[in-house]
Amino acid sequence: MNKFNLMMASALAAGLVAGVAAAQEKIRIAFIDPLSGPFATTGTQGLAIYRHSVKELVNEPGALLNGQAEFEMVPFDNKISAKESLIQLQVAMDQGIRIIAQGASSGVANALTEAVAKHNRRNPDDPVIFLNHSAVDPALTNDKCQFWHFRFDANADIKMDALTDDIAANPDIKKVYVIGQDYSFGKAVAAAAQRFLKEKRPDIEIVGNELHPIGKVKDFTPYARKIVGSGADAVITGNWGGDMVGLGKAVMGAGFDKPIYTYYGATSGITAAFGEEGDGIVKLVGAGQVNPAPTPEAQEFIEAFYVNFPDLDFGQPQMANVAPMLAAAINEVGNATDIKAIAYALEGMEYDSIVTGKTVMRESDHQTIQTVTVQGQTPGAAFEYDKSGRGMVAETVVELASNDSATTCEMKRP
Amino acid sequence: MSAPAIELKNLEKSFGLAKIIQGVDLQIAKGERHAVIGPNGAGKSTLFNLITGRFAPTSGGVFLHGEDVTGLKPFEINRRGLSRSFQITNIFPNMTVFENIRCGLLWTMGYRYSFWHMIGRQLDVTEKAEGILAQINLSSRRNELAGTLAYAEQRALEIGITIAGGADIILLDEPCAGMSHSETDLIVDLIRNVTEDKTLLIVEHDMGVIFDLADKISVLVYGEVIESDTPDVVRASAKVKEAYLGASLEEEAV
Amino acid sequence: MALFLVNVLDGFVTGLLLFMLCSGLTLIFSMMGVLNFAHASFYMLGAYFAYQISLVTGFWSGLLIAPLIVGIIGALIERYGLRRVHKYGHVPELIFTFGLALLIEEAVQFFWGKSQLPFSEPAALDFAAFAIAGNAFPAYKVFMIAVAMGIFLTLLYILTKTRIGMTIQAALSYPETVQNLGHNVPLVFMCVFGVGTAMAGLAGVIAGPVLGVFPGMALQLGSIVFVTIVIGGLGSLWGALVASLIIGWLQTFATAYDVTAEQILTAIGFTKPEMIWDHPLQDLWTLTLPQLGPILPYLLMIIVLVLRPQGLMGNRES
Amino acid sequence: MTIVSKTPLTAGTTRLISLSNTIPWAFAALFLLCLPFVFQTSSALTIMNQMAITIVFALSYNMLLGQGGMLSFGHAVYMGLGGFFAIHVMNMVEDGLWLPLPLLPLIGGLFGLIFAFLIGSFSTRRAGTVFAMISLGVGELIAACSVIIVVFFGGEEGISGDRTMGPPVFGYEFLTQQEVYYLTVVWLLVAALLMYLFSRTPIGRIANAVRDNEERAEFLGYSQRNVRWISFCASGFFAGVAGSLFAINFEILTEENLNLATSGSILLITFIGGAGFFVGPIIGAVVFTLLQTVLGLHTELWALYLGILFVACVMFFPSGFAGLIAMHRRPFALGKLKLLIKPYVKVAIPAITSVLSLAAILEILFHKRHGYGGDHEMHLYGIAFDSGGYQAVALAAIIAAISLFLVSRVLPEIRDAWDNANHAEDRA
Repeated sequence: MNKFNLMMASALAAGLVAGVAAAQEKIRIAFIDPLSGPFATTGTQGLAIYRHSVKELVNEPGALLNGQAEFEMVPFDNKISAKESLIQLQVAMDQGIRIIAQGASSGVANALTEAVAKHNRRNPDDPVIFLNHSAVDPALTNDKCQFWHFRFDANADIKMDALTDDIAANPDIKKVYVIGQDYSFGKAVAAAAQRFLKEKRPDIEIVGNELHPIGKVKDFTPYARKIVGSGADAVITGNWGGDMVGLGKAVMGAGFDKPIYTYYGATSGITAAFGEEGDGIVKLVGAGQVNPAPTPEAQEFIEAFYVNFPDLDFGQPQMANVAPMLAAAINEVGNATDIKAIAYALEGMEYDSIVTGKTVMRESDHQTIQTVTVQGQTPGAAFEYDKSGRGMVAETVVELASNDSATTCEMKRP
Repeated sequence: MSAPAIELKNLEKSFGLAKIIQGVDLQIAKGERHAVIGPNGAGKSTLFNLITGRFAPTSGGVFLHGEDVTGLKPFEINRRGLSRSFQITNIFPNMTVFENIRCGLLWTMGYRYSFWHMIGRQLDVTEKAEGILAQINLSSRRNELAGTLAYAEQRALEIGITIAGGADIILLDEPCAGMSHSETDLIVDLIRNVTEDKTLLIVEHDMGVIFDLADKISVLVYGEVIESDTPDVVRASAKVKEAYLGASLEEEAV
Repeated sequence: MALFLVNVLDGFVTGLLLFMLCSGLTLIFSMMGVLNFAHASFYMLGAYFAYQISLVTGFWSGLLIAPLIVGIIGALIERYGLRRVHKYGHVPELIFTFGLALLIEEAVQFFWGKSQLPFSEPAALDFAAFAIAGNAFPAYKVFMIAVAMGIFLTLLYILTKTRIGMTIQAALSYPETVQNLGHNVPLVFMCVFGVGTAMAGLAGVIAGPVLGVFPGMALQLGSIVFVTIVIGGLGSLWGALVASLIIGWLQTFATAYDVTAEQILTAIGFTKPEMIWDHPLQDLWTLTLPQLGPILPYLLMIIVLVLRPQGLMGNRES
Repeated sequence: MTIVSKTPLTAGTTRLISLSNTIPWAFAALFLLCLPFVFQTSSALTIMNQMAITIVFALSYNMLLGQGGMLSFGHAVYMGLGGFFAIHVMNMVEDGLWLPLPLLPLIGGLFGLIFAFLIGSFSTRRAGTVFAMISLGVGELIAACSVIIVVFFGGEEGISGDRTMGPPVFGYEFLTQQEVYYLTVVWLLVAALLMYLFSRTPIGRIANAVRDNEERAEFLGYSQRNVRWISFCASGFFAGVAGSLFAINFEILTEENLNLATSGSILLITFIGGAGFFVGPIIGAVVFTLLQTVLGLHTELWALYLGILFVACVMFFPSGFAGLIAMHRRPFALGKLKLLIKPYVKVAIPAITSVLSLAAILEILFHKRHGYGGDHEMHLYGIAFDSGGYQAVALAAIIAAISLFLVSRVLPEIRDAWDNANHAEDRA
């Protein structure tokens, strides 16, 4: 019986592979992110932004190889598991896809970038390119950088640079409390906060700097008590998902009414959960801006997004850059099969984005340099989040943020 | 003379405030067939559980062949050559009859916790198990699951498992409980058969069985041994009559 | 000192919340011998139903209706699911409730999606009841304490003063006496399961606005509830209360005080290695008490089980 | 607490290497060796590798649940720890330690064994609920430690390695999935055979005895604790082997390898397959991997279906798929299996239709609710339609109702055929 099942399994798998492998003349991008499970919203939203940008910015204008080719997004559900991601990467490669996009979770990105590097080392004639649209662990473009990885989001350090600009400009802030999840990204945020604050406002005292177990804290009240007790004038946190909601609600519930600077304190139900209480308190640092739309094209683009995807939010603007930038690189090479040439074409590319302004893919570490904004939760914003009647409005805008930042990356090029 | 097979010295057991066994002294010689009788609730099963290590005594001692085994665990006592059966059938219901017997053999045949022997290949074990199956008359049910056997067959199997390991002291707890007369006769024959040259301690309500089988009888009443002697003496004892036969035996006979 | 007081109160709230879950679980376990792995899932269902109801009629009716629906669902699951599995034995029962937990989580995602839902406390309780040294204590938490205490007292009253309660209590200590409940044991089981799950549902309604309503909320609390009743002693209501409060305070105080391993290690005479980031023991040196907070209950459970398998106040073994 | 299902091992006097025992193993080996010629893509090989690893893991789990009557909620710990040690050793190989890759699973197994020995020393004292709860506690504890002890577990991103850095074995460097497949399959066969043989050793049989009746075993000279402990250690060893195979295949170990979800799914796999049978976990692993990877590609609701299947399994066929198959042993022995074919085929068509249409209802409702907004175009079973209105749901519901009705009509016939097939004499 087990043999029979195994056979059925393999037959099914093979049929599946054969079915999709009947390739069309489309250039396919594998989108490997969580589409089920607790982080499915993140993945679903990202996929929607990709699909929208592929349609509006590449396919409909005929911007790819003079309209001879089109992009197609092929979603793969990685269930936010590293193992599952590697399997999906394998499936995608078997289907002939050589362009991989992923972003949710730096842990997965780390696994993927290593797997891609390994694959390319073992198969130098058939490389794969990895477009990272939102995993922001700085290590990916520093110690762990590699030629085939490109990051389109501003990394944690760059975001912190912009964030601390905002803090530095606010003389009311004298004490800051830094709190984050206990893993690589949380630690990176904490380290960056310390570094930049010391540099920009040595007078600011960091009254708390702590990490809490990721996804394990049921009740953030004790943390909130510590924060209020410390007399902090602002909180900085890299928390996301349930940890962001829990922390935010607890801190505000404990009577804290000063700014809470976040990396991921909006959309995916978070804005709705904070509601009125978070207005004017919750700040978000991110690449590009949504409110107000930075350009007329962006206005149109985002409006169209909300028409096409009324249940979703336009959350991470920089994701809309991936498809057009990739298209530009492919146009430069003239075909979509020479992945190595495409990677070289992406290196150092300059691009005028409708959402992130002047945008550069830095050659030295494959980190995108773009506009980074600090946004505040505001009622009545034009593009709202979670249908809550409020959205994130840009307050501080830093163009070409951290353009001159250092990197420890030693890029080895093939 | 060598030490008695089982010796109990001033054995006591209390559960909370209730003193169930209050100072039992008993000696059972090697090769003796010894029966314990007494009214319900006299503490017979508790006495068994104390001897076999199921309960630890509150005070006093248990000796096997002169060796102190007080407070040892059941498996440690079993390894010293004592094996018991249970009043409520206690077999391995999801294993075959053959395997039930085999489980009883493994330790004493030296296989212990072995994971380097293939059990199916150990012909000595198989042969011996088959022999015991024949002895308890269950060869034909060899591959049935023990849980599916008839009650009497399960009782026989219970005895088979108990004697399989070749222990020289056998304790049987009401082996004939709930059996018809013909079945009882078979079991008694079986018991006589398998306990040849062994020390037997048996609890039984069926007086016919007791007087038929036992060399000596102890009468346990309220946790005390009031008489311990040959069947004839016990039968004649006024004490026993008063405390036990007078009231309970008639009741039992119904 | 003020902060200490605040933490005592917060830990008390956490503990009581935990107790609301544990009391239902204990009730079910004592009467039916079933360790309901899906108990926290009913808690989650309570929160989701209350959210849905609150969209239409507001928080207060949700508080009443949601636990009722959860209880009915629980009773139905007992009648048509658990009872069927019961005859296979305890392990399949445990596995059934484990599967139920998975299924409920998936079902919740099917209906409500995967995001956190905006379920907030009622406006009437959305103010700070009092403040201790700048730390606001929300009125809602006072309400939580009141409800939890109310439940505890009601339960205590029913168990000690009413006939059915006495029988239940007897059954808690001596499972065999469940038979004394009369001939309709299945009906009693169904009701017990319904009431137990309804209590979990009520806990969900109350905890929803504070701890958030999202598909992972059951998983987050699921194993902790188990740990609590195991520590307290399976089948002991008082044990459940004591263990809940211990864990509530343990977790609150562990997060509240930043004791670090570095302080302890330096205090007992070790010196911190200079190249800490390259040191094999770096994690030991950087360990803090808040980091350890979430694993303390598990540690406590293992210690209790090894030293006293029947739990702190349990009077029977598994 | 005992498992109700029956042990299939009835052979008592058969020799170790009888023909009837060897044939299935030889056939399995041949089949596994030939598979890559049929399925050549790397992803098919990856899925098969994953299946093989899951099989080893599930078999090791069943040494506890099925063979020893121990319900564990934390078995991932031993697989995970074995895997983490394996990957650290792999990294040491990269730094110059000499160890051919095929021997790595031994290392992982050894560490699985060591941890099982340590943890088993206190957890196996009791079976039942206490054991289950300790396993849960230890599982959560180690999973939580994985984020705290970053040096060893690598925190959230885990530890990765490179399997190709060891000395080549007969010229193979394990660069391709195919080479890894053969390595995995050889270990699968070896591990499965060893676990099978273990169940036929004295300790293996006594583990069954302790599962059935721990007290009786004590009165036969066996310490129930030691028996469980030994089984636990053996199980830990093979879990560690599975972990090393995971390390070799995926070259990364993360917290996920240790957590409750992994422990829970291996319980699910073993139970669905049939804990009372040696082949049960194998069937479970194959079915589960298929559902997860293949079904997961087609629908977001795969986990919901899996949950339904699991609960239905516990309720209606608690001896699992293997149990369902074993039920047919008697009709087969009586030579009456053919009596069942016709009613089975008769019920299969409406049954499959009803399952598909019920799934369709769920899919359409889900699409309606959570699909990309405005975009109500939906593809299901190769049909494109609009999920916006109620027509599609209604149609699916009607089909489901009709096919369920048909199923209910055929059921009595099946019942009769079943009775008939299970009795030696013919019945009218």
